[in-house]
Amino acid sequence: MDPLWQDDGATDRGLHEEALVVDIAGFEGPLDLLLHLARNQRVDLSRISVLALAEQYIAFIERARSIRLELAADYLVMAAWLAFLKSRLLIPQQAKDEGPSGEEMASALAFRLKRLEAMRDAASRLVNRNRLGRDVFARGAPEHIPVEKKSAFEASLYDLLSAYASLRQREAVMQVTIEKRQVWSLSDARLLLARLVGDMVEWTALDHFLLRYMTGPKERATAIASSFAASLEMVREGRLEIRQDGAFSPIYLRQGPNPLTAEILAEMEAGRD
Amino acid sequence: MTDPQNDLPGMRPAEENGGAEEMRLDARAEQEAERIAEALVFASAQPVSETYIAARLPRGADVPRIMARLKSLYADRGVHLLQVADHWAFRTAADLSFVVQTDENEVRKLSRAALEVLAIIAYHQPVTRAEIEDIRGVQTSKGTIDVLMEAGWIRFRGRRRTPGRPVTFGTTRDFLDHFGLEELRDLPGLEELKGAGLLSGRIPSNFHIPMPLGDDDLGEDEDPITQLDLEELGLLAPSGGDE
Amino acid sequence: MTDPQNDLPGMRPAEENGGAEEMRLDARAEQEAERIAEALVFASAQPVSETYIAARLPRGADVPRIMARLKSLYADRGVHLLQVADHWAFRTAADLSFVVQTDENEVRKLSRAALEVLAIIAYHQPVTRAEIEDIRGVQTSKGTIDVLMEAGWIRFRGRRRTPGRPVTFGTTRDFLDHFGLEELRDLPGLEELKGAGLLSGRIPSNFHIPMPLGDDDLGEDEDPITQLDLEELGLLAPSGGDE
Repeated sequence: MDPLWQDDGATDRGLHEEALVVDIAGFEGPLDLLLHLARNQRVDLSRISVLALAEQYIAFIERARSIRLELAADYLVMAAWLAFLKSRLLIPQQAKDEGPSGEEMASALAFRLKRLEAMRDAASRLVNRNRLGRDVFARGAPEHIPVEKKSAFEASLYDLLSAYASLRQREAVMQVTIEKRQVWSLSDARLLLARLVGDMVEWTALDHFLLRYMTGPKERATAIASSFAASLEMVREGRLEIRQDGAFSPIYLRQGPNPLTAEILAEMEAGRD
Repeated sequence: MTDPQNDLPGMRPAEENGGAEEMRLDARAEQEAERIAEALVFASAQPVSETYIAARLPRGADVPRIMARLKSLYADRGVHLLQVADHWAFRTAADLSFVVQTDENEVRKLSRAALEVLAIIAYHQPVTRAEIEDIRGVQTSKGTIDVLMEAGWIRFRGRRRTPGRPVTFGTTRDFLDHFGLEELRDLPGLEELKGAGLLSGRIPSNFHIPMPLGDDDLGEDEDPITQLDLEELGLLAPSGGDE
Repeated sequence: MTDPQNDLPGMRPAEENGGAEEMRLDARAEQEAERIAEALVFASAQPVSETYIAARLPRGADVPRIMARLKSLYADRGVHLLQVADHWAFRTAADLSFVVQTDENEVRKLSRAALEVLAIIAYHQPVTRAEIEDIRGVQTSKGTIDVLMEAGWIRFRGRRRTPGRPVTFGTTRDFLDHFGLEELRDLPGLEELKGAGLLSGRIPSNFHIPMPLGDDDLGEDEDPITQLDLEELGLLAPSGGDE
């Protein structure tokens, strides 16, 4: 059978049961890492312990942080979300807090893992089919090319658009580029978070988890300041609502009247880096 | 260009035999039509469309029927006639790959990411980039999309009628041809995936996982906690009666 | 590579039936050998030698006999198996060459320059040649414009009411058809280009992508182009008759 991945995936991907080597280089993002951890539970994905999974993931991230490994924001946001999920699963829900139940969040996660795994399987079945040029061959000495007489010239929409985009991009790069910020902005985090969680329809106390995973102790003060500003901005846009019951009590967030759609999200992300 | 109808013997329309009934080809003409279709498809390395074939056959030729006949004629041969969407192509029989393969023919190796994106586009099309990223949980690099575009396997399909009108991706006929699929419905496991709700953005209503951690799912290095343990730890009052 | 002989059923050498006589294939094995020869000739870019075929057939296969049989099998078909010296190749039956050899106009790939100019015209229309050059930063050769005109994708739209009254370019209906667009508004804008990964995020805030002006709308400073203009520009021969 043809090796499925060019980089020969699983074997050199850092994680083995015994030695939980902290190396995220081989992983395609947090979901991939989670899926790998879930597979180590050696059970059908619909029977995994989401709680155990969350703990393993968090432990993994903590370890990476302790040896000061640079982790991409995606991994940290996932850690924050899983920590939140864990608290939801362990602490009985309070009546006033109507956020999604731990069970709902867990099954959302399990669904995403299962869906990703299904696509992986589909990809491997696809790539192992009889492929043209490998298993099955076309006429080696074609005598003619059938031309539907639409045009004597060929170009796809993709050719056209990429030609235009790279032309304009060339023109644009002469301008200044903005220096990368030192601190996670909350809007960054919120975007990534929204992508992970989907819509937060109900009041959700997330800041606590976000701050814990998104920042180191040195940056915390600036992170709080900039993230507060960012969240106010989002409230003003109607993307978000904020609630706090008293000084120093948790800050609750939920979707505003003008929520982020997946598409707006994609645009904002595209503009982010 | 000359009208093929006049160049081929036996292809007189049925009217000539009296009657204004629909034209049909007689047996000999049908045989000629078959030869033409065969030659057209055989001559080309790319799949040839039914419209292209039809335009070169005498009027009244039943292209689907002719192609079906040709297909069965070649079913046991070393070369097969395959359908790709509404196109046709001759390809060597898959069971002979070991003899036909040479060292020269190399198939493009796809990166893990590219393969995953390709599968997502194939199974979920039309699909936007945001949706692909939602499924994979990571951003898709421009390079990945480029590789698939350059291979000619994916294309822009259109634009979603939602705010922002995002561009949607889909697969091409070359994709079908490359992976030996007659149509998208032949994608392996498509029906099961659909049935399991795994091709949707939402959690299917029948999707359940046992939550929270079931009592029996203990780690290997873990013993079940007992009533006695709890009492011992002072977490429960010693059970004396019925509460 | 494994020896094909062991992979194919029915290819036991004749010795097994006793006797030290020359190996021969049984009927089924012969049929397999025929399929292999067929596939080999089909997939090869050059005519294939009998030695090449023999090397890939089970020992004992009588190549000349197999090829002769294949040849007669194809004798009435739309494709013939031909022998040239001791090489074999498939060719369209001579009496059908007219179907295959019609419109030999090759499809040409549009050059990078032409693609860029076409894209600028599409997005920035109505646009003059000077403006195109300003965006691309290089002169546009007449050939490039000609190619796009010939493809039928661009047209003269009007004339700018500025000194010299330069001609403005726009795209045609054929352009929309070819690229699968319903209307010019379907051209992806800034956000969609970013969303599709074609523009990276690192672009200045004053960067914008114009919304092309629809077909029938003339720019404010634009006059429609007339027959007279075209003649004056030497683009049309002076009209004498109805033509």
